[in-house]
Amino acid sequence: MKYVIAIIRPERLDAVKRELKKVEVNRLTVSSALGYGEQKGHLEVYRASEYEVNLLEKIRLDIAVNDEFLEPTIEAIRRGAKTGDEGEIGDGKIFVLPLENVIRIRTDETGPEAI
Amino acid sequence: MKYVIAIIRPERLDAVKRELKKVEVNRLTVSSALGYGEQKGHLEVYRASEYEVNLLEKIRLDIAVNDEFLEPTIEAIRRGAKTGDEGEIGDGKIFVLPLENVIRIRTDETGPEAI
Amino acid sequence: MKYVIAIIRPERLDAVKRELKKVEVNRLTVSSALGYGEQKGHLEVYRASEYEVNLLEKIRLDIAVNDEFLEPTIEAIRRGAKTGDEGEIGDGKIFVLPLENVIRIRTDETGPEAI
Amino acid sequence: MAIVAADTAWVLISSALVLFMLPGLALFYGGMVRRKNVLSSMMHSFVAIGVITIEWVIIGYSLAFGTGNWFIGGFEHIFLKGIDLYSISGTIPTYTFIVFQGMFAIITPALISGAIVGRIKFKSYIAFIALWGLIVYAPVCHWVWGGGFLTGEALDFAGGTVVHITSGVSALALLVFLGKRKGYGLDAIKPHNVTLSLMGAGLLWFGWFGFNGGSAFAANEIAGLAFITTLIAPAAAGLAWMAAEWTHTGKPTALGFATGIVAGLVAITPAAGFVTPMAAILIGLIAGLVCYRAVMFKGKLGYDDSLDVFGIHGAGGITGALLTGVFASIGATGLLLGNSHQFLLQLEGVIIAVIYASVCTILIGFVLDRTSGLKVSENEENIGLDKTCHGETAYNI
Amino acid sequence: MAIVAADTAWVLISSALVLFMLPGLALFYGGMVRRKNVLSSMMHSFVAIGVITIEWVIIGYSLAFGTGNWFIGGFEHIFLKGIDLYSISGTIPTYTFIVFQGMFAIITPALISGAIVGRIKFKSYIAFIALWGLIVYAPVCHWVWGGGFLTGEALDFAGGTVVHITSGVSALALLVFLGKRKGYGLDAIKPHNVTLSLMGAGLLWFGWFGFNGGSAFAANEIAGLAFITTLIAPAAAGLAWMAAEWTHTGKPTALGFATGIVAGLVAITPAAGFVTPMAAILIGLIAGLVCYRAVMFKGKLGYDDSLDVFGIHGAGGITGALLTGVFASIGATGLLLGNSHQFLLQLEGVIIAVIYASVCTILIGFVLDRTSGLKVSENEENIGLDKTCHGETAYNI
Amino acid sequence: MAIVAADTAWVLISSALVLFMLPGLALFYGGMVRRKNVLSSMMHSFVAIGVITIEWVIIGYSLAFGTGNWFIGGFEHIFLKGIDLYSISGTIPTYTFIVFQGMFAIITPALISGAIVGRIKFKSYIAFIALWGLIVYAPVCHWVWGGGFLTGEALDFAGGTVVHITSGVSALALLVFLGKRKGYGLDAIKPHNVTLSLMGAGLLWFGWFGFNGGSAFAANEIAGLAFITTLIAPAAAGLAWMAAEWTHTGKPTALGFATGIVAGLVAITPAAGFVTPMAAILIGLIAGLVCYRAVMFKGKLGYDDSLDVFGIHGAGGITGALLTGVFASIGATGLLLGNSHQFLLQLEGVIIAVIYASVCTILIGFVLDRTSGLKVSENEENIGLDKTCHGETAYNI
Ligand SMILES: Nc1ncnc2c1ncn2[C@@H]1O[C@H](COP(=O)(O)OP(=O)(O)O)[C@@H](O)[C@H]1O
Ligand SMILES: Nc1ncnc2c1ncn2[C@@H]1O[C@H](COP(=O)(O)OP(=O)(O)O)[C@@H](O)[C@H]1O
Ligand SMILES: Nc1ncnc2c1ncn2[C@@H]1O[C@H](COP(=O)(O)OP(=O)(O)O)[C@@H](O)[C@H]1O
Repeated sequence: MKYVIAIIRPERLDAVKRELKKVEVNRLTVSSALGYGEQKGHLEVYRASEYEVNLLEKIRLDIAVNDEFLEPTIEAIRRGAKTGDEGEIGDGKIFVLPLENVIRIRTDETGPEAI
Repeated sequence: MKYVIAIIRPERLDAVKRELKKVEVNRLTVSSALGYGEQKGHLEVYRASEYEVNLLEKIRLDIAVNDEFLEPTIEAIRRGAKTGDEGEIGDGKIFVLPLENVIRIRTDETGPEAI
Repeated sequence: MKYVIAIIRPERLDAVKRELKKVEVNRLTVSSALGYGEQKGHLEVYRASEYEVNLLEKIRLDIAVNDEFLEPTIEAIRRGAKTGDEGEIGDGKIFVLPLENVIRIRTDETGPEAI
Repeated sequence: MAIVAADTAWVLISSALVLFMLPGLALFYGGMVRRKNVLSSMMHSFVAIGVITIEWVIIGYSLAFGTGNWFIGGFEHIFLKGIDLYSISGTIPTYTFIVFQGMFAIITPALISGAIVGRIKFKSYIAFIALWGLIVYAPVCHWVWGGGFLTGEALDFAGGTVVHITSGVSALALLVFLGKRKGYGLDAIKPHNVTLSLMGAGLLWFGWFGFNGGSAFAANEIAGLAFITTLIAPAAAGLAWMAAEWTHTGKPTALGFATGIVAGLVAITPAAGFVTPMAAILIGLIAGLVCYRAVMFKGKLGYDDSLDVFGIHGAGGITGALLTGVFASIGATGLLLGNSHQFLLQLEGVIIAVIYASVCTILIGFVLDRTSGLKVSENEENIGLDKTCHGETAYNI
Repeated sequence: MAIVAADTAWVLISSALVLFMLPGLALFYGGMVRRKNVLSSMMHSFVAIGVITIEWVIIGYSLAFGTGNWFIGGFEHIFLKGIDLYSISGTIPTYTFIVFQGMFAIITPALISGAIVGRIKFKSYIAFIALWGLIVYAPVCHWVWGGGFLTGEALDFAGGTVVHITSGVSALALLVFLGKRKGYGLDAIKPHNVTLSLMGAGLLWFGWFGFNGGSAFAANEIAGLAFITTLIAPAAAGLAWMAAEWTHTGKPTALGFATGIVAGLVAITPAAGFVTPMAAILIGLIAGLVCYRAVMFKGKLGYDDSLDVFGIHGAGGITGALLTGVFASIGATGLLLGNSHQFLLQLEGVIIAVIYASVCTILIGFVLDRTSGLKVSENEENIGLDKTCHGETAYNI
Repeated sequence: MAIVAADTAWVLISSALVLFMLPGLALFYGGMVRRKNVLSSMMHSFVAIGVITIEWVIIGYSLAFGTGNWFIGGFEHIFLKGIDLYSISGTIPTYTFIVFQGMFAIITPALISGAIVGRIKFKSYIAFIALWGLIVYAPVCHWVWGGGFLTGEALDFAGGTVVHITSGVSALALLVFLGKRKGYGLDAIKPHNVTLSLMGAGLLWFGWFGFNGGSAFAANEIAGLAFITTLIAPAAAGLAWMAAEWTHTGKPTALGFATGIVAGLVAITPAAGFVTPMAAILIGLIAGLVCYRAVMFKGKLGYDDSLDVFGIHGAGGITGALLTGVFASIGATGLLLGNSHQFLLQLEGVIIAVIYASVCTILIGFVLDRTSGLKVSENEENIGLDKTCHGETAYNI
């Protein structure tokens, strides 16, 4: 089992959810985050002066998947999160961590079937 | 050492904290998240029309534990987070990830004793 | 590759970011969290009575690093996050998790070079 | 006799100011509850405008201000029968008098809602305020202002007894049925947004100038007096609360200061047009300290008057009513000018109002509890009333 | 002839109240949009104050209230030419009349903005409201209030037709060019902060007492009447909406109640000084139900009048205008008193306003769409207008 | 001689409006600071109501409006001695005059607080405003309005000099002791909630109609004039600021527009009852641009006037005072009508106020710095004043 963490643009959340649905990944956890990275050039204005914002709003997805779902999940996120064909700085990243166990609280099921 | 991530209902947070205290797990990190999963049927109303909310408010707990604390921690979360005896969809999940190292910033301790 | 999660005091975020920049760690994800731990004594007042706040505001950093960057990253966080020379309860912790893969959405790069 | 345009203008704008206290109250209370109950709490204020306005013009006004007897006004003006465009009350149109008085009828039950946030069924709340408006508010209003047995006896310039004592005491009485919020006592239940509450306190103060100033029913010297005392007493009370908190906990909180302001506003209400500005300072200081103690004491007794309706409106209203009997010197004389009789009249008014309001509230509460039920289920309380009663979430990404 | 001080005081404070409706509108609308568009939405109201105020004193007032002809007022008062400190309109200074009327000119186009949040270019919005103010508002205002061909025919106490029908219909017309928000229909677009919207509704109601009450232009009985009906009708409409929602969905929402209040305010606007308080109850109840249906119906038709400007101001304005022709009994007579002619006049007014406003709006929209362009790019819409148009983020850690 | 009821009504409601500016200021400032300091910042406005109200009725009013000498009013009215219910000032009760003037005394020091958010000790802030109210405000008020040496010389309709120049300059002077916020210059310190600030700007504008309109002390033509100019100038200033920002950065911000509005309100304050509506447009445009430059310039000089009190109230107040000397044409004549003497008088007033306010502020600051200390510790500043000074957190889950 893998624990996938994806950092994406907020405005792509709907697209990513749609793509995930297509590959039958129907469970995930969403939270908001601020990203700090390569992405530059987003200027804001505050009282007569411009400044660069370097903590940018991002959405973080946490998705636990069984091994056979890993590739489809990554592909789905990619499709949904990428801006245009080329992609743009700030489109985000996907991190894959090993997952040792999962417990479904409701049923006490554990392991792959609890995912 | 394990890194435990639990997604629970917000209204169960107090109960889970109490259960964790009983098994002497006194350190954790709480954040808010939105869950997307099986749980359905939560209808909201906005100006004369109903719609289904599918991103539901959840609480996320991060708890790093030493191996011998893993089972009690999981049990405590289960007890605190489960709705009624049967459990209900939306009660949440517990994810167990391997944890390689911990550093306590204050003392520079590392490993199991820093948890 | 490692996935580093650090829980720090909000007021140290700027210092930590500066220290990380010095060791050329230029990408990270920030989110807000509430910490529950040893740290005590922060009293708040609500209408004629004092109470202890035990969920304290914290900042959570997620940083994926290549192995050779792990030590410098940890050191940088330590330097930035520690209060005074002695450190104080509440200065936070650093968790190191194994990271199996990284995908940069924009370029489809994977592995160490995508970090 | 004709209306006086300036007085009409003044009472009209004062009425608008009093209505504005309802959103003010919604913010003041709403900021103090948890996120999951904020809309439910604000709705308590808003729906009161809806329900009581209609009730007031249909029957409430008639019960309160009809000729009637010592106890109640009767039915002569139901559906505003017998009143038309040119009816006059004093120097203003009767329609305007009805509106101004109606605003008081609206805000009084809404004040009660602060005690019972997060656990009352919405439909029972509506039934409660509707019944309470008829059974408690209308009679007490008739007694004190409408020609009933306390009219001309107990001094109550703008509603210390009629508004604040009745609501403060009823809040406490209602707790008999609603008990504590889940988690009360175990965990601190913190206000979810203190800036909302501060804003609310600002709106309340602003509106209160209409509440007290408009109660002169004319743009005259008494209105001017009521206005200056309504500035001074809350200022003093805010400082007194702050000083108490600072001494006691080491921290002068913003919410505490705002709470002190409200306590001062409550206490000056019955006195506003009867006392000098210097007396207003004293009334404010005393009210700030008394309410501080009352709220602190609650913590010790362990009942969950969630937003301190009794501690502020009850205790502050009683303090104000009695101090009016002490300090009255303009258009009436109080204890300090040797008129101990007035003080006794004030005490009488307080006692009667306390008993009447609490007994009736318990009766209404009892009936509702047995019929539609007052308290939501534990699960609903856990999830929060915004979702369970109203199908809403206040804040969304 | 001299001014009457009390009337001046009343119209001045009423003007301030109407101005206060703009921040109220900004909150009401701002709370209902997503976080990424809240400043953009609020800015629509604020910038209207800037743009229309200047336009009004330069030319708008002259077009609306100059002598002119049946259609338009002409240029005699451009730059307020011919008006000085001692000019009088009725019993108040002309400067005060200009201000009060100016507030109406400001709020009307701002109302439209609710339909098109999150996707209109800011500079095109500015151009739109400036043109609309000249081409739609000024003539219609002249027709009904300024001596034009509807003056003295269609009853419109405080702007049911001039303000609400024109804005409600124009909102719909503008959607021809702006279409739907991205994500509309797919996902629920939830209000980001309902407490803001409730607060906004509170400010709106408070301000509306000036809007309707001030339209008597004197602190007299009619002002008193307009005030009481402005309390009653929204109360009834809020309850009606709530009842409909409760029956229909099982949940009485706070936002629904607030929406009902606004519907009632809209509907009573043309009638406020012409009907009895009891008629106001009926107008409120009907308006609440009609607007509820109108908003529900939209959902089925699938156009994205984002914050229901048509459903509330359009439908509510038409309902109010017609019901004024039914219930008028004070200073005018309506259908119920056997004057069916008045009802036909009302209908005529409605039809003319609907046609004129929609045709002109489509023309203005067409021109702007071809020149500066009305809609932002898809990417800008995705990111949100706060960042892309205004370089701001509303909420920061 | 008796009071005029309409004038009394107008000044009373104007007083309420000015008080309402304090919550408005609290929101305007509170929205611009970081979350950790929002309550501290709002408290600066609220506590000023408490402290200055009491100080004003005890001694401030006497110092400002007692007969006294060219410099100060003296002690004849301490504790409001010699004033009773029937005392009259002009055509209104003296109690009402005291209240209206008191509101100005309250808001002036509160304005200063914007420069020093997030780093001043709360008890020192209280001491500062109390001393400043006596040493700076009372004398300057006496000079200009209370019979002192500038009365009848420098034109200051509603407080351009007395309120805005003194507070703007003192804000700057106080920075000598308080320096920069931690992080200023390194990282952008972003406003934590711009919607609060917009709302605050709305409240401020609404209240300002009382501030300027009420300064006519009668519901007459001058009040009407002050009202219309108070609508026009801020509208123009908001547009000017927006245009400058749009040209300069490409983004017209909502906060910028609101800031421009406030700049226009400040600049029209001294002129409101002396200039024509068309002159108000010019004053607004100029003030918007001047303040924009002033704020921009600060960024370059690197001092941390956190919320631009000098850039807006200082620069705007000076601009307004001088332009009053240029455009005055109603009840006074300015430069454009050939009266260069008036312009020099305005200049004199400005220079004296600037020098007096800055010198006194530095003295007060010096004394406080050496005694109770002005600045919090670095650690407290890091954590935020809400927690460290007030034991509160504004927002909780
Ligand atoms: N190594 C990393 N560790 C943690 N978060 C990261 C890392 N790299 C990227 N991110 C997150 O992903 C977001 C998008 O990354 P970005 O800098 O646009 O990626 P790149 O430029 O490498 O394509 C960042 O804002 C940050 O939140
Ligand atoms: N595979 C998963 N990956 C990430 N989060 C999950 C996953 N499964 C469940 N969750 C989280 O847990 C919450 C509760 O899950 P729920 O759908 O009620 O579980 P189930 O129906 O499987 O018992 C979800 O809202 C979601 O936030
Ligand atoms: N074992 C743990 N699991 C999860 N979070 C932790 C753990 N230990 C500490 N934390 C987080 O780090 C924060 C700081 O920890 P603190 O209690 O001050 O550490 P210590 O006292 O051990 O030095 C806590 O508030 C909590 O959010």
